[in-house]
Amino acid sequence: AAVAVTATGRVRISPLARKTATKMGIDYTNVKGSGPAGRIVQKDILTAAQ
Amino acid sequence: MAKNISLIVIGGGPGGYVAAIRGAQLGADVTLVEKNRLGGTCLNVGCIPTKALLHAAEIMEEMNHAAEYGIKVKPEGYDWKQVLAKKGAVVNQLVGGVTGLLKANKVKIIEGEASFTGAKTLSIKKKDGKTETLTGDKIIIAAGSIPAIPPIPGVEGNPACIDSTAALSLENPPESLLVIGGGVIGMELATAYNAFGTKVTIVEALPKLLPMMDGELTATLRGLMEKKGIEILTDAKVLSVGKSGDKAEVQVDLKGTEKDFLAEKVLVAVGRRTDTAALQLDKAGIRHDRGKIQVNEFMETSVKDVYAIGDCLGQIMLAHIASAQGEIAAENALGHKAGFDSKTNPSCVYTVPEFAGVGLTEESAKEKGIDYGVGNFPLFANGKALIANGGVGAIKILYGKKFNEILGIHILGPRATDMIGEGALAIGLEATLEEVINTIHAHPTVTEAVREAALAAEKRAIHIPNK
Amino acid sequence: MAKNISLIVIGGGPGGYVAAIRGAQLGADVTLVEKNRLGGTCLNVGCIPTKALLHAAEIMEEMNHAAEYGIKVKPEGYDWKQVLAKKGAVVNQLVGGVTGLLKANKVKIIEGEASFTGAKTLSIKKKDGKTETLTGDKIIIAAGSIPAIPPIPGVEGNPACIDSTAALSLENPPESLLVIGGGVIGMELATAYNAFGTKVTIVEALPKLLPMMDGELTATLRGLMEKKGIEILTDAKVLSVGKSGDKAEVQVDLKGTEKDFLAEKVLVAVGRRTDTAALQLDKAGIRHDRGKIQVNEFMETSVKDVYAIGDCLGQIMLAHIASAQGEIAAENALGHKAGFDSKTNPSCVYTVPEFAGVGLTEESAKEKGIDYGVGNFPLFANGKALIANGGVGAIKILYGKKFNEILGIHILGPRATDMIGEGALAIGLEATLEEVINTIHAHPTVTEAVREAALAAEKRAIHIPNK
Ligand SMILES: Cc1cc2nc3c(=O)[nH]c(=O)nc-3n(C[C@H](O)[C@H](O)[C@H](O)COP(=O)(O)OP(=O)(O)OC[C@H]3O[C@@H](n4cnc5c(N)ncnc54)[C@H](O)[C@@H]3O)c2cc1C
Ligand SMILES: Cc1cc2nc3c(=O)[nH]c(=O)nc-3n(C[C@H](O)[C@H](O)[C@H](O)COP(=O)(O)OP(=O)(O)OC[C@H]3O[C@@H](n4cnc5c(N)ncnc54)[C@H](O)[C@@H]3O)c2cc1C
Repeated sequence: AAVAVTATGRVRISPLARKTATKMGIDYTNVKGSGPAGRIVQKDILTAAQ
Repeated sequence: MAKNISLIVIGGGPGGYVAAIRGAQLGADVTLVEKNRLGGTCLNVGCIPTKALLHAAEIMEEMNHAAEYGIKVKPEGYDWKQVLAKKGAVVNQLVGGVTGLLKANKVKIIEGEASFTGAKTLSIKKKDGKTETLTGDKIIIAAGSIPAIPPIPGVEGNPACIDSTAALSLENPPESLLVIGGGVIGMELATAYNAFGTKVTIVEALPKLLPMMDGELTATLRGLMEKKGIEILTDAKVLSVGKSGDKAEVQVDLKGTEKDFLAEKVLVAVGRRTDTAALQLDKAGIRHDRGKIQVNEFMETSVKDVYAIGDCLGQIMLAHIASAQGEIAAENALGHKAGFDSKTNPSCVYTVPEFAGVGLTEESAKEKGIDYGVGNFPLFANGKALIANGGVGAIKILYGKKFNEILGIHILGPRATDMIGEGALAIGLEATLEEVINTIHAHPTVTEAVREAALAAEKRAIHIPNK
Repeated sequence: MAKNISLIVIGGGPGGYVAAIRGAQLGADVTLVEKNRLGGTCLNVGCIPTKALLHAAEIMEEMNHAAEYGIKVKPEGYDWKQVLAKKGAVVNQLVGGVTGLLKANKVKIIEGEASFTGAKTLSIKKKDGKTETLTGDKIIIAAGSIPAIPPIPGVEGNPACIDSTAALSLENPPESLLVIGGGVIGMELATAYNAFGTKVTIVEALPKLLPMMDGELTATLRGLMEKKGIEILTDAKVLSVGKSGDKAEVQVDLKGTEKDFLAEKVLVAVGRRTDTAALQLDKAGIRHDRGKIQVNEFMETSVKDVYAIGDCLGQIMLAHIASAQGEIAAENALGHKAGFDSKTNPSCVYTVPEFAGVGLTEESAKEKGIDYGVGNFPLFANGKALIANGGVGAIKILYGKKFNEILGIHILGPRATDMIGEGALAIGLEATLEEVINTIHAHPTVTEAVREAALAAEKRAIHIPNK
C-alpha cells in the first residue's frame, strides 16, 4: 500500500484510527496505511502499537 | 445554583427552531419570537408543501403508466381540494411536531415581531397588540426570507402574477402557467403543475437552468421535462407583463426577438430576499449588506453575542443549511466552539426524476482551475433504475487527478435526493475513488451506479463499455 | 507479443459474468461456460424478476391509497399477463445487456455444462450435443446455487409445492399461498402476492424472521406485514404437506400443538444449496464441504490457479457479494492482489417499506460481546417519510462505546435499500458518529434521519425528545 502522507503533507487516516491512536498515545504520522489508497485504518494503529 | 444563560431566537423556521432546541439542550433559558407561524418558510410555504404537492403529482403520473406494469386503473383526474387538504395535513402535523418539541425543550414562545432597539435589546410587537421589551445574554437572528419581486413592469399588483406561496394554494391548477425563473422553485412547481395537466412554460434569463447544479445533467433534465410537454426558454428575459382578457400577456425577449405568451397565471420565482427590514438592524449596529446579515464562520455578527443564521444571511438559502448553522450558532452562544463549512452541502431538486448534487460541479471545478477527471454512468445500465423509471438518468463523479479524491457527485435519477447522502459523506470524509469502489453496493439498487461511476473514472466500469 | 493468460469462468451469473469482464479488462483471453442462461439466478429467476414483480405490486398498493392524496382512480385489478410480460421484458433487456457486454469485452461464450476431468481440465457437455475439452491457465468457478428442497414429507413431487423460480411465473396469483421460510425470498414474495390479493401465510421454524437483519426492526416490519393481512407464524415447523381437494393441506407444529392450513400453493423458500454436483469437484481435488467450495480471502480454492466465488461457496448468497468476489478472483488470477472483506456488505429486503442493514445487528454485537450503544430515530418525525409513506419505519445506528465508531446502520423505511449506501461507506471508512453528524444531510430527505439517529446516540437529536 502507498504511504498515507499525501504530497501536501496531510495524513490520510480514518476517523476511528485517529481516535484509536490518540487514545493509545501513538504517533501515526509514520504508520503505513493498509486501507484503500493507503489510508491508515484502525488495524494499522493496533499493529503499530504492538 | 448559577443562573442559566438566556438566549433569544428571532424566527421559528428550520434555522430558528433548531437553534432554540440546541440551545435548550445546552442548558440555556430560551425564548423564541415568531411573527407568523412556527416552522417558517420551510414547513409552511416551502420545502414541505412543495414536496407534498409533488408527491401527489408523482402518484398522478404513476397512474398514467400503471397499465404498462399490468396494473389496471381508470384515471379519473384529481380532487384538488383533497390534494390541498393532504398537503395541509402534513404541514399541520409537522408544525404541531415542532411546537411540541419546543415545549418539550422548555422553550418559551412569544408570538410577535421583533425589532432591535439597541445592541441586545428587542421590542416585540405582539400578536395580542401589546409590546414587550426583551433582552438576553445571547441573541440568534433567524429571520429568513420572502419572495423577491423583480422590477418587471406589470408584475406588482397584477392578480395573475403569483409567488411560490400563492402557487401552493391555488383554487385550481391553472390551465396555463408561465414560470419566470428556472431555479429550483420554478422547476419543482413546473413539474408539479405539468402533472396536473397545466400547460407550463419556463422562462429563464440566464443560458442555464438551476445555477447550482451540474450543467451536463441539467441539460439532460431539461430534455426530459421538455419531453413531458413543458416549454423551456433560456437566455430569455421577461420584458413586461400585461393583460389580455382574463389572461396575463407576457412579453419575452428571446435573444433579441420579442415574443408574447398568454398564461392564466404567472409564477414569479426569481429568487428570495432577506426578511430583515422589520428587525432594524442598524439600531443594534449589526453589519449587513442591503439587508443580508454579515457573519463569520462561527455565525457571529459584528455585534458581540449576536448571531445570525439561515436565509437572512442571503447566501445559501436552504433549510438544511439554516438548521446546520442554527446548531452551530447555539453551540457557540453556549460556550462551545463550532465552525460552519458548506463543503458537504447537498443540493436537491425534486423533479421527476430527482436531481441531486454535492461538492464541485464541472463548471465550478473549471472555474477554480482544478485538475479534475470525470466518471460517468448512465442509469439505463442499472437494473433497479430500469425497473423504477425505465433507466432514465445518470450518475457523475468528479475527482481530483492527483489524489483521486472525490470532488463532486451528481445524480439524476430515481431516489437521487436520498442517494446523495453517500456522496456528502464521501466528501466529508475526503474519500477517494478507491474507497467508493471498495465499498460493497447492494444489488439491485440505484446506488450500485455510484460505484460504477467511480469505476468508470478508472476506466473499469463493469456494466458499460469503457472508452 | 507474449501470449495472454487464458481464463475460464464457469457460470454466467453476477459472479461469473463480472469475473469474466474484469478478467478481460486485465488482459486475459476469457472463455465463459454457461449451461443455462447468461445472467444466472439473479437476472433470470432471482433479484431482478422479484423486484420487477414487487414494483408492480407497489403500484397496485399505491393505487389503493391514491384517493387519500387527492388522485382519483378506479382500481380495476391487474392484467397478470402484462405483469409477467413487463417483468420478462426487464429480464430480457438486462440479459441482452450482459450478453452485449461480454461480447464487447471479447469474452468467448460456450453454452454447455462444465465438469472437471483434472485439476485444470474441463469437459463441456455442450447444448448442441457435442463435448469439448477445455483447459486454461486460470479457472474461476461461479456455479451458483439452486433452491433447496427440505426433507418435509409430501413436498417433493407435489404440484402444489413451488419454489421461488416457479413463484415468479405462476399462471395467476393464487387465491392463497403458504410460504415455508421467513427469509428474504419468502418475505419478498409474500409482500408481492399480498398486494395482488393472495391470502398469504408465512411459516418460519425459527423464533425470528430474516436471520441477517436487526431483530428490533424485523419485529416492527412483522407487525406492518401482519397489518396488511399477512399471517405470520414463527417457532412453527411444517411437519408435512398433504392434499385436500385441489388444495395443499399443510400440517404445522405450533410450539407443540398441531394446526392444519389449506393453501392453493405452497412456496418452499427454506434456502438454497450450491449447484456443484455436475462439476465433479473431486476429480480436480478441489476441497469442498458437501458441495460448498472452500476458499480463502483471495478466493483461491485448494487447487492452484482455481478460484471460486459467489453462491457456490454456500456462504453469503447475495448477488453483490458474488460480483465483488468475481472482481477479486479475476484480479488475483491476473497477477494483482486483492482480498475479500464482507464488512461493508449491505443486506436488503424489498418489503414495503424497504428494509436494509449493514454492519453489526444488535444480536451480533451482543454475541460478539462488543460494548455498543444505540441511536434510534423513528420516521414519523421525518418530514419526507411522512410525505412518502406516512412516516412508517425507523433508523437505528449501533456504535462502539469506546471510540463512537459506527458498527451498524439499520433502516426500515422508504428507499432504505438505496439509503444504506451511506451506511456502507461509513463503515468502510471507519467513520464515527461525529462524521455522520458533521455531514450536512439535505432537507427534506429520509437520510436526515440517519444523522438524527447519530444525534440520538449522543442524546442530542433535534426532532425527537432525548431520553
Ligand atoms: C417553495 C419553496 C420550496 C423550498 N424547498 C426547499 C427544499 O426542498 N429544500 C431546502 O433545503 N430548502 C427549500 N426551500 C428554502 C427553505 O424554505 C429556506 O431555506 C428555509 O426555510 C430557511 O430557513 P430560515 O429559518 O432561515 O428562514 P425561514 O424559514 O424563512 O423562517 C424565518 C422565520 O422568521 C420569522 N421572522 C422573520 N422576521 C421576524 C421578526 N422580525 N420577528 C419575529 N419573527 C420573524 C418569519 O415569520 C419566519 O417564520 C424552499 C423555499 C421555498 C419558498
Ligand atoms: C428469488 C430470489 C431473489 C433474490 N434476490 C436477491 C436480491 O435482491 N439481492 C441479492 O443480492 N441477491 C438476491 N438473490 C440471490 C442472488 O440471485 C444470488 O446470490 C446470485 O445470483 C449469485 O450469483 P452467482 O453468480 O454466484 O450464481 P448464479 O446466479 O446462481 O449463477 C450461476 C450460473 O452458473 C451456471 N452453472 C452452474 N453450474 C454450471 C456448470 N457446471 N457449467 C456451466 N454453467 C453452470 C448456472 O446455470 C447459473 O447461470 C435472490 C435469489 C433468489 C432465488
